[in-house]
Amino acid sequence: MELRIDRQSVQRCRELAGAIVAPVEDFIAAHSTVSVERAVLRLLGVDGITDQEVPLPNAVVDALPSDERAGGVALALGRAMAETGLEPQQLAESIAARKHVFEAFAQTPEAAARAALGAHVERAMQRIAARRDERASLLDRLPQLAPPLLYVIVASGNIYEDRTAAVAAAQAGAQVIAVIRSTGQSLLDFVPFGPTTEGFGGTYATQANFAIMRAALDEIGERLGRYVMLTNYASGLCMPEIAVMAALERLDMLLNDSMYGILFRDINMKRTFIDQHFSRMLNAYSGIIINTGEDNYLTTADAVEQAPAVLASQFINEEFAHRAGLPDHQIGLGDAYEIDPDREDSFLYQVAQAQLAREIFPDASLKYMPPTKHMTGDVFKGHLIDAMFNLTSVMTHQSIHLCGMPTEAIHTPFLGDRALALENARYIMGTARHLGDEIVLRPGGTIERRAHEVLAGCEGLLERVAGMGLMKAIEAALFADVSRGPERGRGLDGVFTRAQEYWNPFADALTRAPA
Amino acid sequence: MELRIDRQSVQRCRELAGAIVAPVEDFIAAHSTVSVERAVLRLLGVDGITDQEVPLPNAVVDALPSDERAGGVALALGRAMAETGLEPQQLAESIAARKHVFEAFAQTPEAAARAALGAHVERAMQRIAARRDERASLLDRLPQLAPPLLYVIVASGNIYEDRTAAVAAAQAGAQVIAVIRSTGQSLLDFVPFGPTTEGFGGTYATQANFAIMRAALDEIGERLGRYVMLTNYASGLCMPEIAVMAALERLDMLLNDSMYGILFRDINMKRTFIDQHFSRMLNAYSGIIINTGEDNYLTTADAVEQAPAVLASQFINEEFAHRAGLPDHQIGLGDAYEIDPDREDSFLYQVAQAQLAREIFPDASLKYMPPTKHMTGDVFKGHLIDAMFNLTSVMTHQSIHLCGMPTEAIHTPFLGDRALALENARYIMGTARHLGDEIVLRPGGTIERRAHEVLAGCEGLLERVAGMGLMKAIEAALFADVSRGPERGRGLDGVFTRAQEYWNPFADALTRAPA
Amino acid sequence: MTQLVRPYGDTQNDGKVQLSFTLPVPWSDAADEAARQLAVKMGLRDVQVVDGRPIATGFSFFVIYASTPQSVDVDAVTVPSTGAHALSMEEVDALVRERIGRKIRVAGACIGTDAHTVGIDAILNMKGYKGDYGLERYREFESFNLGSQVAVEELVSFAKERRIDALLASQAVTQKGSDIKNFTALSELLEAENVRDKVVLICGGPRVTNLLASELGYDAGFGRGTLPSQVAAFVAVTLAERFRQGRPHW
Amino acid sequence: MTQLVRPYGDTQNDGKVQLSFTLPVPWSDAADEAARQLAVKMGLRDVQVVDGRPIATGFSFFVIYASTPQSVDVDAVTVPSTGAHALSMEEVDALVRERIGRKIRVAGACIGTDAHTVGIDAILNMKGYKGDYGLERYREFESFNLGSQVAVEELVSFAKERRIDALLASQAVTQKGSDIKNFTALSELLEAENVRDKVVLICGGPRVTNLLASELGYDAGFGRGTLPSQVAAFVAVTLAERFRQGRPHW
Ligand code: B12
Ligand code: B12
Ligand SMILES: Cc1ncc(COP(=O)(O)O)c(C=O)c1O
Ligand SMILES: Cc1ncc(COP(=O)(O)O)c(C=O)c1O
Repeated sequence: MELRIDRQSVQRCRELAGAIVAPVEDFIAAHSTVSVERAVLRLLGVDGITDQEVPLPNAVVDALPSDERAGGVALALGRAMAETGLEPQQLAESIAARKHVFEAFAQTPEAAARAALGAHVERAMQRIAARRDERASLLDRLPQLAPPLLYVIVASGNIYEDRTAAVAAAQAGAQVIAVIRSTGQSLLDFVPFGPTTEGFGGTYATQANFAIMRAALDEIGERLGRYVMLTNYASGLCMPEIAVMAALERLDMLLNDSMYGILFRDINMKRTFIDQHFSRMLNAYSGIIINTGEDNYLTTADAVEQAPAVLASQFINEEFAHRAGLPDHQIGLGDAYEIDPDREDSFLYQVAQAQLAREIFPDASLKYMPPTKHMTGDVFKGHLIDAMFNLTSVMTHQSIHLCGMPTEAIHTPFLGDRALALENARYIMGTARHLGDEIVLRPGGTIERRAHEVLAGCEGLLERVAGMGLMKAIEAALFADVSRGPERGRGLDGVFTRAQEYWNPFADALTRAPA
Repeated sequence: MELRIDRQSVQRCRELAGAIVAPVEDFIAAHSTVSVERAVLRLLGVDGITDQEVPLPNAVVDALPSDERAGGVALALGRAMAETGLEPQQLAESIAARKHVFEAFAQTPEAAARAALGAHVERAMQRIAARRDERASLLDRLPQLAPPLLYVIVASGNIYEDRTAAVAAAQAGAQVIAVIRSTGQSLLDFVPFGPTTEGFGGTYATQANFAIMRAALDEIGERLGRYVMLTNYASGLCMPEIAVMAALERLDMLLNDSMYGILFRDINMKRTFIDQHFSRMLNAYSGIIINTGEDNYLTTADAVEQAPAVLASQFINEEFAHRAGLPDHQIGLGDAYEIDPDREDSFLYQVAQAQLAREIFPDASLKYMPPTKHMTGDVFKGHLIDAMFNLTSVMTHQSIHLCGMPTEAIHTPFLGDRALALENARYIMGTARHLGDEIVLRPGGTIERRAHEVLAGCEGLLERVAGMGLMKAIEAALFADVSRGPERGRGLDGVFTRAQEYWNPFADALTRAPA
Repeated sequence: MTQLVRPYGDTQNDGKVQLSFTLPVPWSDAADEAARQLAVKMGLRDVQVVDGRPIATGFSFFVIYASTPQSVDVDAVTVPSTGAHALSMEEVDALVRERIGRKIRVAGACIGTDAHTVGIDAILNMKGYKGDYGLERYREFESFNLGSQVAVEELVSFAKERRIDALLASQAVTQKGSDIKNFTALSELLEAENVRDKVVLICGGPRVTNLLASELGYDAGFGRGTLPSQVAAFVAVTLAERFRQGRPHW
Repeated sequence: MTQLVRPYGDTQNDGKVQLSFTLPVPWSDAADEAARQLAVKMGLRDVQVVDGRPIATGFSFFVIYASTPQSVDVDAVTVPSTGAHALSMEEVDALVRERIGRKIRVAGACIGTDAHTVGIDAILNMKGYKGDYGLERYREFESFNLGSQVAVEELVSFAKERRIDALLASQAVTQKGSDIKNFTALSELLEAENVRDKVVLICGGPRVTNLLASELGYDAGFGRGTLPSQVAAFVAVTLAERFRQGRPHW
């Protein structure tokens, strides 16, 4: 299938995205956040919780004297290590226990601090690289099935039930398993600890839960002779920390959007921009494919009207991703099948939009989300809407395919629902496997005209955003019809300006590292 | 959508069909059958049953002395009427009651016989014409929805339950209702009488049942503001009689295939050829759309292999239909969606075949049958296979669309099954309404190549059939892998050679009548 | 007069139903039979296991058609009505002007950790739902939309502060009964703060029925497909009654 | 040891099932409630009527998710096995040569007014089914396929005439129990003609289970997905046993 699109307009959109992101990147370069610092600690091996169940990374960062925070936790910790000769974890524990206080080491020279950390930084980078290489060799030995990669969610709230569900889904053909987070976790300014069995609408994202899933999927992958990928969510107040956990437990994808938290969770924009940048640098190095959340624009507003906004967001996400060092194939730009199914020719509109994205981002790992908003308790009709979504996906060669559930409007998926959803995808994608290669779109037809309309709308929107600047544009509700102010939203207090001497050893190491 | 096909080959196939049918038509012209004669009686108004529950038309034809049968029942009856002055019905009753015997009037001159019947023949022709014109004006006042016309079956065995089901289906969007016959009726050499409430896998086709349905559908049609069509089955041992009943009760379509009874019910071929001809002459005049049964080739053998046979049968059915005076728009050539759904690209093969038929028979009312053979108890998957069938139908602009049931493998449709099936068709045909106009098939692609293959295979098959003659070809099992001999099969005893003086007043009237 | 009805397959009272479920057993003929026996234990007759297949190691999926001997007397079925005498926006405003004489103050939120605001927005936002205007559009309503993930404490103190006449709580996430928990927490806190009788308390969400709402001690509950005008009418009429009867209000 | 299992939604023993049916009532909130009550009467818990809608005047369709408290002891579930020790065509032929010493005569038909021959053909025709050869292909079987719509009288007299060792009757149409009627008629006629004990009597069809067959007094029954070799093995083994035990045969 081929869609003739205005390449100049595409070019222009990319330039605009560049112009929009540049100033934000300058802002990011001058700031850090508590979650970035906590991520640094996790990379240095700090983990566990205090007796008040406060995660150690939080305890340590909270223990930073206000005047030292601006230098970054690495310097402070490095100084303390130089003086005490303790390992990061031991030190963190004694700081949490108030046995040591940072103030005591304020005079220690920077050089000593850097020296003290050097080896640990090295080790952390190696650990991540090792996990990345491990994935590479597994993928080679246990090749995946042809794309679209069938992706399903598990969300029982109990990690052990999730494990059962994930293994069953893999056997039924799933190639990617996402563990959905419990509602509200994205608003927590810390990452819960240990295996969890209680959650609402999802299961908490903890490093222990990641490990439990990873082990189960590696095992079933071996039995099936194909690697099964694992996914979770970064976006929220702890993007950098979750990026670290994901790197260490060899997750393969992470939901990581540059604006989702701002627009859909009322998280402060500065916080989000800074966090997404560092978390994406980590994702890049870990070989993790990010998944962006454009689908969210469509669940809250009319999908036909929002199409240009989705495309605009894809351009912006792409730009932010490139700035963080992510190569195209690690950029899973989002889109979703959310046009009112009862609208005449809605299928044509969906095809237009999906094919447009495919041609504008040829090397990106496009992630296609299923119908959700228009799904109802009529599971029989819902199954059909999912079928047309499956057909669109295989026709337009999407890369990552999130299988729609017939019970979308009812409950988080049952084990049997997933089996039906996968059967649906397998059947449709098999019976119409090469349909996309068989047909040519009629020049000047509805599909082509719709694609042009969306692209033009996107260019116009990006022009406006570039004109006022991204932060102002968000305040002016240019995205998702919601207004968010730079000084409002959750987590602003966790944002701070970097001091002259600010040091994030991993930011440096990652910048140096070859992609 | 456009498929480039070899027009010369199509031309050649039509010539071959002509050559194949011509000798059979000569045979038909020289013979008649008991069911043709019974149909003549029904047209003359003979109806009802004897006290032994024998339908009067059967009783009268059975009462014909063997030497008189060859002249046709019309002559014998006309003679008796001329002498007795009785009306056909009264006379039939007294003959059945042995109050009169045909032998008594053997000497009456032919002319008197013809004269006695003249007025009745006129009246019968007028009755049929009136029903036909009634349909025309209803269709004008209560226009149908755009094609494909959604067609569903009712088959409870009980005409009153069927009526409930039919009205409900019409409200759910059905535009054509078919009352499926009870198993085995096609093998009865008479037509049951009166309303019936007991049947297996279907409901008996009786004139009373036709009337009950017609009334119900006319009523709901008025309420919905759109005409709802009624269908039943002719093929079997009573094709001509059912054609009469259908004409009188204003059915709109009839399953009427020139070879179905032979191949799939082991009915003698001579009997079938003669019967289908006269029944189709009646259908033509009644404005009834015939539906042929090519779908049956696919339910018993592999659908990919049988595709050329289906096309060949369509050419033959078209030729027989034209010979009986049916205009293209009254010819509902059959095809079905029966390729193994799990075969890769099976959808492409289905599209190729459906589009091929559409382009070869541009003005025919193509009747597309749903997946049946590969349907299983997995109603969820079955619903999806039906969806792809629905998509193919709207893409290739089929005329009459028999909705597939998710419960196809389980039971004759429940009221709720029909609602789901119609919801399926409405959704798919709406969301992809103009897909067919949007796409161009890639020249030299799989679809085009498959279409060529089928057409070539069909031409080859027709060559062989023409070579040996249709009757021999059937004996040689060239159709549906079954061999049927000219002297074998059910109903042969009901076939006879026309005598010199043979007279079928309606055959004449219908030949004179303008199509 | 009683009117007993049974599920309808293709014949009155045949009681036909379709059933599907997963059993945590490997598939086999015995598994099919186990599925059949389970259906029989559920009181079903003429049980046909029309599909049984493995969907994973140790899990099988079944589709069953059967007849139920059960029936319901539809004339005995009653649902507490939201009394929604369908009123147009203009009629509601008029009613408020006449019988209440001041604007009705309404506050809505998606409570607990639930972030599904589309539902409550559909009721409150100008735009409304399916062409039916939202409460913000009503002249005689002053409405506040507190948005998503609002703690019940927050909602209650807001209600007291602004002297809210009608509280609208929404829940879309129902897993592990979280919706019930949150709805209950809200009504209990209102009791505790002695303002329960001052507000018209309403809950809503895809799984809410008016029956459930009354069980939870709410004045009304609205589920799938609710239109803003139905809610506006209910609030206006109910409050007007309270004014007439001189029952408590701000 | 007993192993109680319940339907599995997303948690062990949650008992989740999906249900759908039509009620002959116009749709309304009360109709949804009637559907819920019906499900409750069926012994279901946590009944969620997730969809209810009119499908025609006086008819509504419902989709329900609920939990069943019922469970089955899968270890107690037994299905009479067709004893089909999977044997290859060669093994079957060998067994017949050794233990019976002559060809087995088999006759199959689709009885009554049923014309669904694809099933019985799949068992008898050379070609077979799913790559498994049909009985006609077996050296040691002489098989007759009487085809469709064969009256039981015809089949029985054929059996007597040709001294048939194994009779295969097929039924696909099950509406109004026509399959049971025809199967019963066949076995009764065989009894009446005193040849029942001489033939291995087998029925088959999409709705047939071996359990049903034994209830109908058949030696075996085969349902969906049967392979010819399973049938051949059963016939050969059963007949060989009869020979060994010197029980009646032609
Ligand atoms: C859109 C959506 C989202 C959006 C929400 C955006 C937003 N700002 O609202 C996003 C993408 C953010 C989202 C996220 C999640 N979602 Co969500 N989401 C949906 C979805 C697709 C549609 C809901 C919707 O908007 N319906 C349209 C509105 C108009 O209908 P409605 O809510 O029923 O409202 C109507 C009536 O109920 C009534 N009404 C509703 N509230 C009120 C209140 C009052 C007072 C009154 C009078 C009336 C009323 O009036 C409305 C108009 O008629 C549903 C699936 C579905 N199709 O239903 C899942 C669904 C609700 N989500 C679900 C889940 C689990 C989540 C997540 C927890 C998953 C995850 N971990 O990522 C997250 C977490 C969010 C959170 N913290 O709560 C589950 C809930 C499962 C369950 N039953 O517990 C569902 C059912 C999907 C599924 N099957 O898993 N979701
Ligand atoms: C093909 C077909 C037809 C063809 C039959 C062609 C032929 N020569 O067989 C045609 C088009 C002629 C036809 C007609 C009708 N059919 Co039909 N047909 C079907 C269909 C689509 C497939 C059946 C099939 O071939 N299955 C494939 C075979 C291989 O599977 P099987 O039969 O189960 O056989 C396997 C096993 O059961 C077993 N087996 C079967 N028999 C035996 C016997 C023995 C001894 C053994 C050991 C094993 C065995 O081994 C086989 C291989 O594994 C089914 C729907 C479906 N998808 O099942 C409807 C279906 C069976 N038909 C049905 C009906 C009602 C009819 C009609 C009555 C409708 C009508 N009035 O027109 C007519 C009348 C025919 C008649 N007089 O019986 C209904 C039956 C409803 C019911 N449960 O009562 C069905 C279920 C469709 C429906 N939902 O309405 N049909
Ligand atoms: C990009 C992105 N991140 C995160 C999430 C999940 O966020 P939360 O945990 O807040 O529901 C989503 C959900 O849609 C998402 O699209
Ligand atoms: C052309 C045609 N006629 C008649 C029938 C029905 O015939 P019977 O009543 O013998 O099942 C069919 C069924 O498929 C058919 O295709």
